[in-house]
Amino acid sequence: MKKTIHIPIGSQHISLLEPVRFSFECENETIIKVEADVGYVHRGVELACTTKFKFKQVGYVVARVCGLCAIVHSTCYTLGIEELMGIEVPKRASYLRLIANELDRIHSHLLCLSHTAENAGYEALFMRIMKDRELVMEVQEAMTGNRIQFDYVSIGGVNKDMNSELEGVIRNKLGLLHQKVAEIKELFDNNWSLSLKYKNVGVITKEMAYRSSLLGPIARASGVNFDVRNDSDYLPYSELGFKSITMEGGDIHSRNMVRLFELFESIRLIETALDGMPEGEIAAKVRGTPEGESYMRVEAPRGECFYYLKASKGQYLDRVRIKTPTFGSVPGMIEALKGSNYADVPAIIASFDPCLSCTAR
Amino acid sequence: MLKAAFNALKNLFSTPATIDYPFEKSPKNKEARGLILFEEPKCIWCLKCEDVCPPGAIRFTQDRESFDYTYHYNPYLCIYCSECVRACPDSAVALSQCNELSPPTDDKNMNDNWFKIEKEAEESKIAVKELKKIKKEESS
Amino acid sequence: MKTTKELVTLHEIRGAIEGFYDPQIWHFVCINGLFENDELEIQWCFAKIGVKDEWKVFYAKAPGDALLPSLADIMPTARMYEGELRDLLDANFENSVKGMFIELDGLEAPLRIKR
Amino acid sequence: MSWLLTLLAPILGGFLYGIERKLTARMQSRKGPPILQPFFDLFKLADKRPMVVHSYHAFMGIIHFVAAWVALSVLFFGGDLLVAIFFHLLSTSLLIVAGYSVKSTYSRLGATRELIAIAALEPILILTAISFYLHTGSFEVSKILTAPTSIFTSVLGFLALLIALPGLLKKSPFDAAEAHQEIVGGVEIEFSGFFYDTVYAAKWLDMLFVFTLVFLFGGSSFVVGGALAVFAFFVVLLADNSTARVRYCDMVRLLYSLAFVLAGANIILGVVL
Repeated sequence: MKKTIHIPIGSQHISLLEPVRFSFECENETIIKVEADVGYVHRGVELACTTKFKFKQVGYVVARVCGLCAIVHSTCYTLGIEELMGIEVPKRASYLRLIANELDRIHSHLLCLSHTAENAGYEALFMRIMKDRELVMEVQEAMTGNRIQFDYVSIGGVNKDMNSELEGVIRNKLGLLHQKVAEIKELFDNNWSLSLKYKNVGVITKEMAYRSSLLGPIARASGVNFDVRNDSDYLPYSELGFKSITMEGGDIHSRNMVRLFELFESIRLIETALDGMPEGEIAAKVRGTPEGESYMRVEAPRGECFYYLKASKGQYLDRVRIKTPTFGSVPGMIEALKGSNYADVPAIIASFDPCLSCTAR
Repeated sequence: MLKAAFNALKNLFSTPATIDYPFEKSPKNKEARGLILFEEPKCIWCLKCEDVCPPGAIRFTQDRESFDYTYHYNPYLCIYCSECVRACPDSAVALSQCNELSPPTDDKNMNDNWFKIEKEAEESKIAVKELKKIKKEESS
Repeated sequence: MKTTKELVTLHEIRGAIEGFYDPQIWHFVCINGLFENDELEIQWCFAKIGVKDEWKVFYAKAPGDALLPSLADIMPTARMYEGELRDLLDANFENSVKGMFIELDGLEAPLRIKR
Repeated sequence: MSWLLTLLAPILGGFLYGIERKLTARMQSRKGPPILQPFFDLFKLADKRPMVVHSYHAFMGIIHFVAAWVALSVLFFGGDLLVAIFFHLLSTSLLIVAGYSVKSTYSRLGATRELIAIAALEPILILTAISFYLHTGSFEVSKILTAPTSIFTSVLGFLALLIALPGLLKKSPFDAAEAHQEIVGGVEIEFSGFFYDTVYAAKWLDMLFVFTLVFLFGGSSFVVGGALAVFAFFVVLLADNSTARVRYCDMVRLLYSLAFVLAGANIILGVVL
């Protein structure tokens, strides 16, 4: 008789937001073997970027790679193309991009937190965080004109300017959000049933994180101080005094905590950016065509997002290579799932915040 | 845990955050991006918007006799990126964005005939170019 | 932005990266592939942790049907990228058999076919 | 009266379930479905094409419903409490047998968890029955309902039942047997159409059964009994909305170390005093 149970999760499952397939070999609900398959939403974006769309339009195409980190993709692409074309971006545009990026991070982190709560069987907390997330969605709508697909960044600058009225709205709503996040943080810290579900579950040690080159909040929760906002000057983070957050635990609880602290940090960054917002143009004139190779990466809510662009003076690019954060963290996810209890699997998967339409493109 | 329970109790007596969606309209910001509006008298027919539109939702077809352009806009294809509004030259300002999203229409041009319009847009321009060439040769 | 590109041959890659890669200093970003002029160019990209924009890129050129070395034992993440490049460019890596993204009845290696 | 109650039981249960869903939604600051939503669900499900895995499995679903109804009717007719609890156990075990009879992994996992859960929950029900016996000298429900209120002497037993309630109703924190995020409803997953209707309606009957048990603590005073039932209802809802699901091993540990000990202490106190 077979001793192990084979449990499939996906490609359609209640606890998954997007199609991915895991198959577990379990021994009495303890997982001993994991296999993952992530290629369910392949859309051929990379090919489309080089054959169907001109380089000025590609920014809007790559924004459609993912709904949650749309602005990250378009920012990364735009920065890369600006480097190839040698465009100097106005400072005000840089600041506005930073604010949009951080707003995006806030809403993505809140979504992830709510999803982790829901997958731990706590639907009320899910509803509560989603309700609070509405605040930041409204801010995004007021600032960029859209709730998720912003189309805010364009080559040379940004599409929409900011005025003092809008600034007031942002400050007001973010102040409210700060309070709410503080309450939620207390809940995540103190709730007894959540601690049963989160603490010492799905642990990734520091060595494991280094070995499988993990990124983003997951690596930072394992004590690896790796944050592209520190390691790169793509947006004026160092001017605003950005500090990355690291925790030592490596379990679901510390991943949640890293996300919650990053929410505070993002709110602070936005407020500082609003304080020191420079005056001036919001977009530079765009002339010429791109040439050469560029390696560009930005910090997406889930980790590092990497773009490789190659162009040779044409309207169409030669090669667009996209590396998304979730793709790099799948091996880490497999490591974390091994040896854990099947009952914890949805929470562990959610705590990695997988974004599969990013992953397969 | 007690705090969460208290919060649940508090929610019981506060107004809900959700709305009866199909019966009530969802709130929309006045800055929200919506449909592209086109004012024909202002247009200088530079075709920059057609060139720049990422999904190709704006197409111009050209008449083979009078060489006049006709504006076609597919709200279903439009991604509301406002790239065309930015591309519209300062002397024209024929395009603008309002905050109404695309309402469902019965316009056959939008769904079934759109491919025909796309094809016509390309073919008519080539045809007109050739017609013009022939005319030039005739006149010279 | 400081990018150092180093050309290596197919046989040297393993040794070069084994000697170079220390996960505490260098972050393994991506394996990148290009297909130009009937030649595969594979790039192994690394970025330094804690330093502003310092990149190290190893690249190797090979004919399209060459057997490429797999580095999955040094960097477990590499297996993912190798599988992806196998699907997109039909690059033939050691030990990567399974097509991860594109179904077998689909178009093979879409980035390689000239359109 | 008892005939009427028994016949109307599914409708009453449906209303109770509807109210519960509405209140849960309000606690999560949602508007929530209309109170009649469970019935709408029922009609919609009955309209679907039934996909039967095998006839035995579908039959088990129906029998599960019937057994739950019988358990409830025993209570309403003033019969033996032990018989009612036995039928409740029977209905659950029929569902477990159905869960094991199909090849689906989720169904089997759910059945295993359900089995572990009833191993922890049913003793508490039995102990509650014994505490009624100690108080009134009879297992007959009709006798219990004419005896004086028993809540004051068996507070510990009531607490034990209160702790076990989320487990009996499959609400968080003790809903590991159903756990829709992990095993997608467990044993229910392979039922469909009309046959899922029966399982769905049996859930309402279960709910009614459990709250009737709570009601019995009031004894002859129906006001106290009703107040206790409403109180228990709210406590369960609040617990559902303020906790996450615990793992089934933790659940068994908690139930045995808290509820079982409390119920046992209640019996010992009842014997001594």
